[in-house]
Amino acid sequence: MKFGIVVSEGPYTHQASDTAYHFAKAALEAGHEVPRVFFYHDGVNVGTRLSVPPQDERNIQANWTALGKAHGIDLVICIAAAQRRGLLDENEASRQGKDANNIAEGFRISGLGQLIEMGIQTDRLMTFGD
Amino acid sequence: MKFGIVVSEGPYTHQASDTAYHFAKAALEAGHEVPRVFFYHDGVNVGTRLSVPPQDERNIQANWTALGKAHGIDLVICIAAAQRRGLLDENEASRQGKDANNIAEGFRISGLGQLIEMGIQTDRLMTFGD
Amino acid sequence: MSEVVKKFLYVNRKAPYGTIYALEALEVVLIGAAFDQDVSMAFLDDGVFQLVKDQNTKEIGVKNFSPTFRALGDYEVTKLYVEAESLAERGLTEDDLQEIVYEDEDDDWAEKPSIRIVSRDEMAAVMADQDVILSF
Amino acid sequence: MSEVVKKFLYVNRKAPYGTIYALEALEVVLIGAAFDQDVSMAFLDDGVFQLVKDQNTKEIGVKNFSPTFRALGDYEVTKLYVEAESLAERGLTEDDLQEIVYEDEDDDWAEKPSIRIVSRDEMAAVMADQDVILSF
Amino acid sequence: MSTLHTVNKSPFSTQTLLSCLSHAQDGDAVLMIEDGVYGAAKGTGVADAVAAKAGKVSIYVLQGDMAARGIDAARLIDGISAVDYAGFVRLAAEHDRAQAWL
Amino acid sequence: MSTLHTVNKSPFSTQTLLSCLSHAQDGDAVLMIEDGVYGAAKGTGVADAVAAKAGKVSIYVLQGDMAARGIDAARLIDGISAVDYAGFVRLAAEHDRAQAWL
Repeated sequence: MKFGIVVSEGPYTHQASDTAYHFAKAALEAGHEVPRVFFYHDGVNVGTRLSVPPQDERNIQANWTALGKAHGIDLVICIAAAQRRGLLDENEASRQGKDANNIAEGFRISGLGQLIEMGIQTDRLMTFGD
Repeated sequence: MKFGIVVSEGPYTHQASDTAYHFAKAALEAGHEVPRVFFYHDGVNVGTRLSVPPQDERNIQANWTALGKAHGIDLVICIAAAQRRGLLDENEASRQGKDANNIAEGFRISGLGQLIEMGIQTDRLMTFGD
Repeated sequence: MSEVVKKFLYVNRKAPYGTIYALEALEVVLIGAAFDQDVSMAFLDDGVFQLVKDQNTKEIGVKNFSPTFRALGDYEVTKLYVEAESLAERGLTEDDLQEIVYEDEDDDWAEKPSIRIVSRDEMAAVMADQDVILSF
Repeated sequence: MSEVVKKFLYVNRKAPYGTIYALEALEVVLIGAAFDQDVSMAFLDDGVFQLVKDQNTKEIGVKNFSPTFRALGDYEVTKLYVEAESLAERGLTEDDLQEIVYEDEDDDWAEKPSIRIVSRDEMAAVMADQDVILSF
Repeated sequence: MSTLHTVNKSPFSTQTLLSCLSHAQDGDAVLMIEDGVYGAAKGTGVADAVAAKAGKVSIYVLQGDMAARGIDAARLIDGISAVDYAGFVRLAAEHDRAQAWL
Repeated sequence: MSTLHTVNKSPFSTQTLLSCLSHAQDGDAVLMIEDGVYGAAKGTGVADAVAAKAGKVSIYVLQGDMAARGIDAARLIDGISAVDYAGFVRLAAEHDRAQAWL
């Protein structure tokens, strides 16, 4: 079965991105597919490479990057939500005249259409938020 | 009278940083002082220079930068909260081995002691959060 | 686009302005309209506050997005279910809500109301009839 | 540091782990201890859940910060007010909470409980007696 | 000595307003801001609880947040006054401390 | 056709659990996760409302979130079962749709 996953809250602040991660991992271990995870609202902040969590804490971004790489998950950050919150890739930074970008490896920025498409193409859509 | 202000939530997601801004402005207009604003929890995300809000929306970071400049307000971002969430200045970026920083003009990163000190040195401490 | 037509429900349970969820939900609905799916919106609990008329955000310096609801008909989003019990608990009646209409192409473009006041049980039945539920 | 001594109250009304507020409140309290102010902590509403014993976060992959409460005495944070009505509504008694103690330097370092169960009215009086209130 | 309490949550979603009201002392002030302003309207499921407290504490509502949410002044519970941001600042200055009910 | 409802808020702070329970259809499942797990304990102010619904819908609680919050299995309301993340996935697969009560 194909699961689409929406992450709606930022890392560390809410547990949502952790629960989504454990759910995705368990789904993959059970033989299901997770073709895409869509990061919306403050969820876009999961995809920053500039975070430095305490050494005795989990690294939420690194966990997602690793899971995505291992299973070919498309980690999509919503462009509209990301612009408001200051999450940019190289292309967006240059388009917006910003002098830096902060997106982490394995994530990509794209439109809300990717969320709808995920709803159409997966068997179950799971939302983790606040 | 001296007002210390705590902003505990991120920009756009919650109204807290807007309300704090309007409160600070009104306090200054009434002849009070606002020596410092302390950004904690997701409030640290107010201080990113990478955000690009829609053109018909307010720019929360730019509003704070301008108010801070006009009135000499010390805009302090909590270092512990900022590290978790990926908000860095040049110094922190180099210390943490990160290849970019995203702090906006007028903000500085410092420790939680600045919050306690603000509580001691101001007449009223106002918290805006969720 | 896709050949598949699924029933999508956007569930709105939060008030506007205090948090961004109502605005960002509307952004999804507008984009989603291009995908030719069977779209409904549910407003219950504090979500009913999103539809209250005469919102004026000038003093708080935040964009008033409530007029956008009136444009939904142009995007063929015409089923806005509003829970009666949620309105009543908040001291509201249908008269406190914006008028939102659409033109029915199957009925000679007659103008019809998009807002459908439903009971809690009817709302539960609407929810149970969907393929995809997006919660905000 | 400063000569001024103010009464600081840290108000905890949220459960641990679902959101970060409980953890980040504790970080403020620990740093604040260096400032030699008169510190109290209030636990009411869902904040009382922070003190529940036998928390085990292994499966959710999040750091268990509850042992830190037992270290507060070493930082001279010795007044932890817990609201009785909040406990009762949640089906909890004092026995469900961690034991948290401090050594009283004014009483030959006798070990004393830091947790003080108070009624809602007493909690309101504690709140009304402060100079600075930090809410989490 | 008195306190200004601020409440920024809808009373229909959370217990925050009720918790605030049950801890406010006689002579304190409660200011409803952001989504908290919904607690100021007449004829709702929480209006009686608010009105019952309105004699003992002064209850205010932030004008800009009310207007944003389409609440007309005519719908306010008797005894509740609207203030602007300048009024918010005055209330904070007049009371000895502020407590945010988050 | 049935739904898996997830609830992640404390029932003592918000109305979310009660709203979910009043919309769940007979045969649906409700899974309490994150701070929502507090709704699964016996002897609380909301336990009766939960127990009353437990016959009509299947109620589950996420094991890891329970343990993190120090809730022992002995304290669960009768009829509520604990599941791990694999069980969460099974519940999502077995029901026709998932609805998150945020």
